[in-house]
Amino acid sequence: MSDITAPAPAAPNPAPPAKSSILRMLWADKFATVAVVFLGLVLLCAIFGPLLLGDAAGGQNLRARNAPPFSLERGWLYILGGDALGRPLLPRIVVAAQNTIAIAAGAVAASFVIGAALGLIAGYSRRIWSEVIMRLADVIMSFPSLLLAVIVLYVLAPSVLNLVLVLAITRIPIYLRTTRAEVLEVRERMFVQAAQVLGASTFRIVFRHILPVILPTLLTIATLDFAFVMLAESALSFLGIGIQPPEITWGLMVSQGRQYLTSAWWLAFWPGLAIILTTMSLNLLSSWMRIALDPTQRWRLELGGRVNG
Amino acid sequence: MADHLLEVRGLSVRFHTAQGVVNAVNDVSWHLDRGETLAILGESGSGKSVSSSAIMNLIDCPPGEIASGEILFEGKDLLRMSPEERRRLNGKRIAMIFQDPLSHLNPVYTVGWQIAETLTAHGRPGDEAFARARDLVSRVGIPNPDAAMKKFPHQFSGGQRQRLMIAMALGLKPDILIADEPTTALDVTVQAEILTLLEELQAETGMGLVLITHDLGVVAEAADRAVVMEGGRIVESGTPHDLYHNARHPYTRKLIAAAPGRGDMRRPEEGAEPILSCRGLTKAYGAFTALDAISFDLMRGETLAVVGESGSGKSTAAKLILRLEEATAGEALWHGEDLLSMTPKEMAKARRQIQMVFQDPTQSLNPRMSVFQIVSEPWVIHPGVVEKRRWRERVAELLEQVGLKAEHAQRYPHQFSGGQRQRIAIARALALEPELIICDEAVSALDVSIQAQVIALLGKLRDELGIAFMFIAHDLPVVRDFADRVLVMKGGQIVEQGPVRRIFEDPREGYTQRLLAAGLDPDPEVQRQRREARLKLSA
Amino acid sequence: MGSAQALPVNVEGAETPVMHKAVGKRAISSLLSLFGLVILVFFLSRLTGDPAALFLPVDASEAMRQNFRELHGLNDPVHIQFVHYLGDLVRGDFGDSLRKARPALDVVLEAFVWTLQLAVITMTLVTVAAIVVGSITAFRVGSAFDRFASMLSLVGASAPDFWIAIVAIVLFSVNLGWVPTSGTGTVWHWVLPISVLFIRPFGLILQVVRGSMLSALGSAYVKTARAKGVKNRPIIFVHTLRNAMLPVITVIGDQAAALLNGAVVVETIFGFPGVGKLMIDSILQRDFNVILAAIMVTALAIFLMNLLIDLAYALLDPRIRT
Amino acid sequence: MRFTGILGGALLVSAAALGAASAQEGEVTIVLGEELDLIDPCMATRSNIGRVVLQNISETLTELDVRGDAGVTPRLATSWEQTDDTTWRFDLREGVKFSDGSAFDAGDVVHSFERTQSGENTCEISRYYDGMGIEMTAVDDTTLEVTSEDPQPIMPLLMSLLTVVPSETGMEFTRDPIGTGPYTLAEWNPGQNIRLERRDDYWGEAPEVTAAEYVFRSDAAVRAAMVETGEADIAPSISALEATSDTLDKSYPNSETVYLRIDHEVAPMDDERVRRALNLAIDREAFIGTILADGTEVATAIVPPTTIGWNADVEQWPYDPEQAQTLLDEAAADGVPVDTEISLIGRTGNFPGATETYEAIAGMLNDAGFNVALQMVEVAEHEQYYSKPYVQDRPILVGAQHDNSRGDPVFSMFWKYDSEGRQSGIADERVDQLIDDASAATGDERTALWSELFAYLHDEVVADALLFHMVGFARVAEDIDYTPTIATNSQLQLAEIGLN
Repeated sequence: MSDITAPAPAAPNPAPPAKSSILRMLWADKFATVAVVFLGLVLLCAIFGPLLLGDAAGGQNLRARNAPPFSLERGWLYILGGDALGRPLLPRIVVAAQNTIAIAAGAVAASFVIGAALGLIAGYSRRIWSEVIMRLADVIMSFPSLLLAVIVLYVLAPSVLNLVLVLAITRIPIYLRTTRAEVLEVRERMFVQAAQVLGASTFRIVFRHILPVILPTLLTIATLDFAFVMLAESALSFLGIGIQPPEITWGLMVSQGRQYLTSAWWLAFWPGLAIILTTMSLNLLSSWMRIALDPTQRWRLELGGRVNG
Repeated sequence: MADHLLEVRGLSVRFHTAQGVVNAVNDVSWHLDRGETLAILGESGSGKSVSSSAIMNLIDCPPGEIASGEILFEGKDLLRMSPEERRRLNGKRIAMIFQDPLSHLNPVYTVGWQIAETLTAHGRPGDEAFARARDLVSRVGIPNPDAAMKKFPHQFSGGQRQRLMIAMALGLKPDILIADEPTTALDVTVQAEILTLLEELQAETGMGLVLITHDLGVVAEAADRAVVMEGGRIVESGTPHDLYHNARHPYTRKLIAAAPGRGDMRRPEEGAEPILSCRGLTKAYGAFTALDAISFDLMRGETLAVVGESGSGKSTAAKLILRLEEATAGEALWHGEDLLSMTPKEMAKARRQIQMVFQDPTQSLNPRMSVFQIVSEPWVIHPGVVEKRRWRERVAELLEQVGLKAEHAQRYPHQFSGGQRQRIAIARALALEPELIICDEAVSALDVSIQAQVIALLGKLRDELGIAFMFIAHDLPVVRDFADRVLVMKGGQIVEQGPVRRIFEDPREGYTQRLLAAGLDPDPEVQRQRREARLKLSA
Repeated sequence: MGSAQALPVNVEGAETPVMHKAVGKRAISSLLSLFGLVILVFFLSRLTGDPAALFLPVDASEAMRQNFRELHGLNDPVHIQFVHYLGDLVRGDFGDSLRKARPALDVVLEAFVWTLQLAVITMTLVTVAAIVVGSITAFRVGSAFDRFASMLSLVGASAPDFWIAIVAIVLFSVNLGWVPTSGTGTVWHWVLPISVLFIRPFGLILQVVRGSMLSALGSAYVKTARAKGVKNRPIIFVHTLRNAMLPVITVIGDQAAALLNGAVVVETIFGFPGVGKLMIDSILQRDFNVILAAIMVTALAIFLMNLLIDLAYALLDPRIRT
Repeated sequence: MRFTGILGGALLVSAAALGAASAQEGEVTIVLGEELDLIDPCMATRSNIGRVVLQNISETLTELDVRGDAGVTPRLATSWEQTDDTTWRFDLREGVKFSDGSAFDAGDVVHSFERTQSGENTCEISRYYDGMGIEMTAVDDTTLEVTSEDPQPIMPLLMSLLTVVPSETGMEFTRDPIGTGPYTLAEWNPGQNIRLERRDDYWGEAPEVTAAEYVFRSDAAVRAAMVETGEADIAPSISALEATSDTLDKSYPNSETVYLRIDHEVAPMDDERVRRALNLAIDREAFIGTILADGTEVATAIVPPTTIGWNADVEQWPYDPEQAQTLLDEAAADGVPVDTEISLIGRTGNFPGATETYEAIAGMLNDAGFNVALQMVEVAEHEQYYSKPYVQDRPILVGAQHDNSRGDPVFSMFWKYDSEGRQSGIADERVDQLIDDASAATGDERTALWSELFAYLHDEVVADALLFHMVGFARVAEDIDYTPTIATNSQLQLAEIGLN
């Protein structure tokens, strides 16, 4: 009950985050605002890109091969230059956003759901299941992801879906371990006991009481992981066991363009920049979320620029 | 007057919060002389700690900011000194101890090192510092000081940690010691010991003592003078005797009126049938027995208080009855059926009739559920108790019953004060119309004035609805006002049980007597007598 | 501005490390996991094609292929192969590399020594740098240094490492001629691979150090120290840092484990004979015995490293010791 | 912190462990793209091993002259003659010593041959003698007699592949190769480097290079950069993209031929018109100087033009998409399912620009009215499609690269075109017959038969879609005198390197 731990304990706490207040908190963090705007743009590209620019991205034109950027000579589509087959880079980056985002989002979503579910079971059941699941997580963690990629892509052919499968499996332990650790902590909290006293079923306790509490942590990890998965995908492309043409992803574009790095830097630079900006935006978003989703930290954002000294 | 040891003049401090600027303290002035004990009395949010933080340069800016005023130490304004000059005063001339010594001690260093650091930070050589630290550890009454020096904070009890904090603060014989709620969260007997220790040390060194507290009893026991704070302002000041007997400000009067332990004691009804009978209830964790074969009955409509110091096993008993933990042995008969051997299905049914209110409402309410969801959750779990279409209406009724408003249903727990949150928890417990509510320290975390309100509410519900209570508490005055019968526990066993009047007026066991004597009374006169009794008992 | 600042996040869900007594239990459960892993890898990898087809030229005769399979026991049914493998394993024989005609374990250990050195050097540098920079940023929250360091670490951690690696070679080796492009030999050969490997864990650990330091600086015992009159420097580096290190160590452990598993991309580009490059080569060539040996060696290393991490925990936090 | 102290100590130890290396006079460093798994001479036909071992450590009886047109020239054999249809006699050089000091004799050659045939190893050389029923006998120390079941007119050429090891060499793979060559293996640090040093007791002329260090970098850009920075003297293969320096980079026909293999059994590829359309739809010239290096030649046969029997009269397919469309329409009118999706299987990293090449081809084919889906796969999966038994659930075009630097089509034709060939997409009696006849023929007849076969395959069977004879680029430091040849893909004789 010491007064200096919190600025004004008696003052009524801020309202729960309504839509407007989320926007206000976002606005308070200019970096996060820019990040969200950029991510929105990427998302738009991912959804509508192939529809609008699919043809332009595929059209070969060996005369425009490695066309340098910042020249409007061949039309605005070539503003970022052309690639080794003379395909304009800008539309290709826009179109590649779809696969890139689909792979990352798919892998993150799948590993999130499976990992969290297993983590909840492992954390809440005291029985043998917990042990089995944790050992399983250990096995997955030490299973070389490259080997997994080769196995899946060899047995099932390289496709976006299978790549999602590979990346999802390798990321499951992250969510599993985090969820379990959090559950072990949250299950000891008083409101879980209170629910037990009310006679709540295990299912209800896990999904109604525990899950919502750990969700922000998981979401924060998911945003970071999204970035990680994008980089992992590009590394797989680099090693030749990821997505292959004619599919395109940013990672693939970078890895294809790297051999032209000395002669035509823009081939690898622009898609690399797209990856960097997107992962950076996700990182910024995740730092913002860490604060915005934590009621004890939220005041930092709600204070906005006022304390800015 | 410049000849006070310490003088705070017109101090205003404000904090920036989401709601805008909050004036934590406003134009506060007080002073302290050598050898004197000044109590700063106030409830949470009153700003009672802020001026001392300002003295110690512990206010973080932002979000805090000193708006105006001066703090004169030996006539020099602390607020005009450089940070380095102030650092040299901290610990050497002015020292401070805090509530919750566990978190205020660095967990990863030995206590010996931490105590010695006070000296080394001010330039004393290491071996001298350690020798002095050892003397201090010994002086504050820690057994086997040489071994204690090498131990870590988590290896001590709460009372010992506070003693170590005191040792740390006194290393350089400061002129002023500021003690911020030094005994809150400690057991009554330990509280008395710590206050006595502080008093002795003050007599030895002649230091001035600032005692920040919310407890009138502490003021009555220890203070020479007191200031009462409310909402960041000093509303009244004077000697404890004056304040208690001639309080002028309504807030002071309200505080005094709210102090528990002076109402009429209840008389248990004769011949009521037991609804809960525990027989040989035992809980062992490996070799450690937390609860040692206790047996008791709880009658219909009765309030049974379970008192005892921390570690006495009183909460364990509640958890066993509610099957939050599995008992090692014994039975708990609920209307003749053993709760401990029920199948999950039978238990689910029994849970409808036994509810619980926890100590800390901040933690016992799910922060992500609205009040409506919290209060109606029992009905989701036990379908058929209340029809779904009536939920809204019934939640509103329950909220009003516990003194909240129907429109509060849409809010979330963090938007309420501590007392209000405990009301929500009570409303949830009432939702199933239980026969028995187990209150585990349900009011100990609340400010006195709020505590009084909640107790009054529980009393009202008991009278109107005929609910029985198992009231677990360490705070004897509250028990005295509320219970029908009292059960005194120590070390996992029942020491004594009987009607409340018998226990309070004629305690038979030495432990019960010591417990009663250690309690602090807000009336300085009563407290003086009690202290004499206590000293006699311990002699 | 206090907004984009990272606060501590439990990145991998740190479990409280258990001490001495638990080591045995831990070893057994790790062994169990390892066994599961070996089974899985053994059978799954054999789904991915015939090593004979890869080892021998495309126009090799069927007899040659048959001979190759015969020599390496690949003609038996898979479960029989597994029994043989386990039998050999129990005797400490990890089998021969299918391609290199020498014991798989030798091949792996040779490579692992390189990776181990790379991982130890990189993680040491990362740890020291992240702690120093992270502590300073935490203490000077919102300062220009804080923003610059945070932003730079973010950019670095967001870029694909093969891209950074190649740009670094072009820039520092070819154009500036400061360091050799690749390979091993002198101390200078280590500069580029270590620098590239440094970037991502540094960014990550920096964020964790910063967040952890921030919350440690706001803790009650720091207030006590200030009330005692302790100077700023010991408050940061004595009182706060040791407490703040606990979550950091977990992340360091995870990152080190990732490096021990082999920095595939970096090793490939810089022609660094580490276990990551060995692994990808063995996988692409279906050199089953080398894959299995590599997995077991790295798993053992990671197990030992986790013990070290636990030890570090215990060193730092007396609450765990008792 | 004690913890970081420990790590810091480890750092110092490992830093101290790194010795410094510096180049000596007369030494060269050669950077290769792929590490050596083995260094056994009987594996020297594998290109990365051959570049280190062949004629450096181990020598052969004969040698194909790739710098001039002397054909097969003596090496360890001084002369040879065919004594009857199935027997050849080789006279061996006298006074030759292995690097371990033992003398070279006919028994060593016999042993070397038997070793390649042993079941205890998987020597790659043996495939060149597969099914020939070759027997060797040492008549005396310097005379070797080689017999075969059928006449083998190219026996001297075949002997240019057999690396000779001492007769003490065990059957299992050796890691310490002993040979008669001018160099010995001095050091092998797997993953890092291989070092060869010049022998003093070599029978021939002492080469200029005293020692050679081989290092391995899988990235072509890194290999090129190493020569530029002086870390290496020769990078025998860099990508055309990196070959930007007029002074350092030298191109050479690398004996690789890229083609699309067609399985003639699966519709619509069973229709000749479709195969013609396929060939007409690819604008081969467009690749040269763009995606592929200048100097790349359009292929009309699966072997490079330097091979005997290569037929200059066969005309390369013109680029004629209209004609292709017409042919497709005709086929479609006859009920050929030309709309069926055709998988074009390419192998990632097969040659520099492989992915772009296949992407572009897929684009061209689709423009001409085909329905082609590109599928890039890694090496193991590629092998699934390339070799029999074929995947036949859909029409498949396998993009592949074939290497023949041996000067004679016999090393290619059976595998690629005989109905029994492991990578053959056709089953044509006349082709089988021609291969048989040509393999047994000698002299001009042999040349004529091969020429006839090439023309027949290209113009009438339309066996496949031949694409390019590739060129390779070597980057050679300025103070090194080395000219790459068509053999540079499979061997790199240190004796041919001059130092300026």
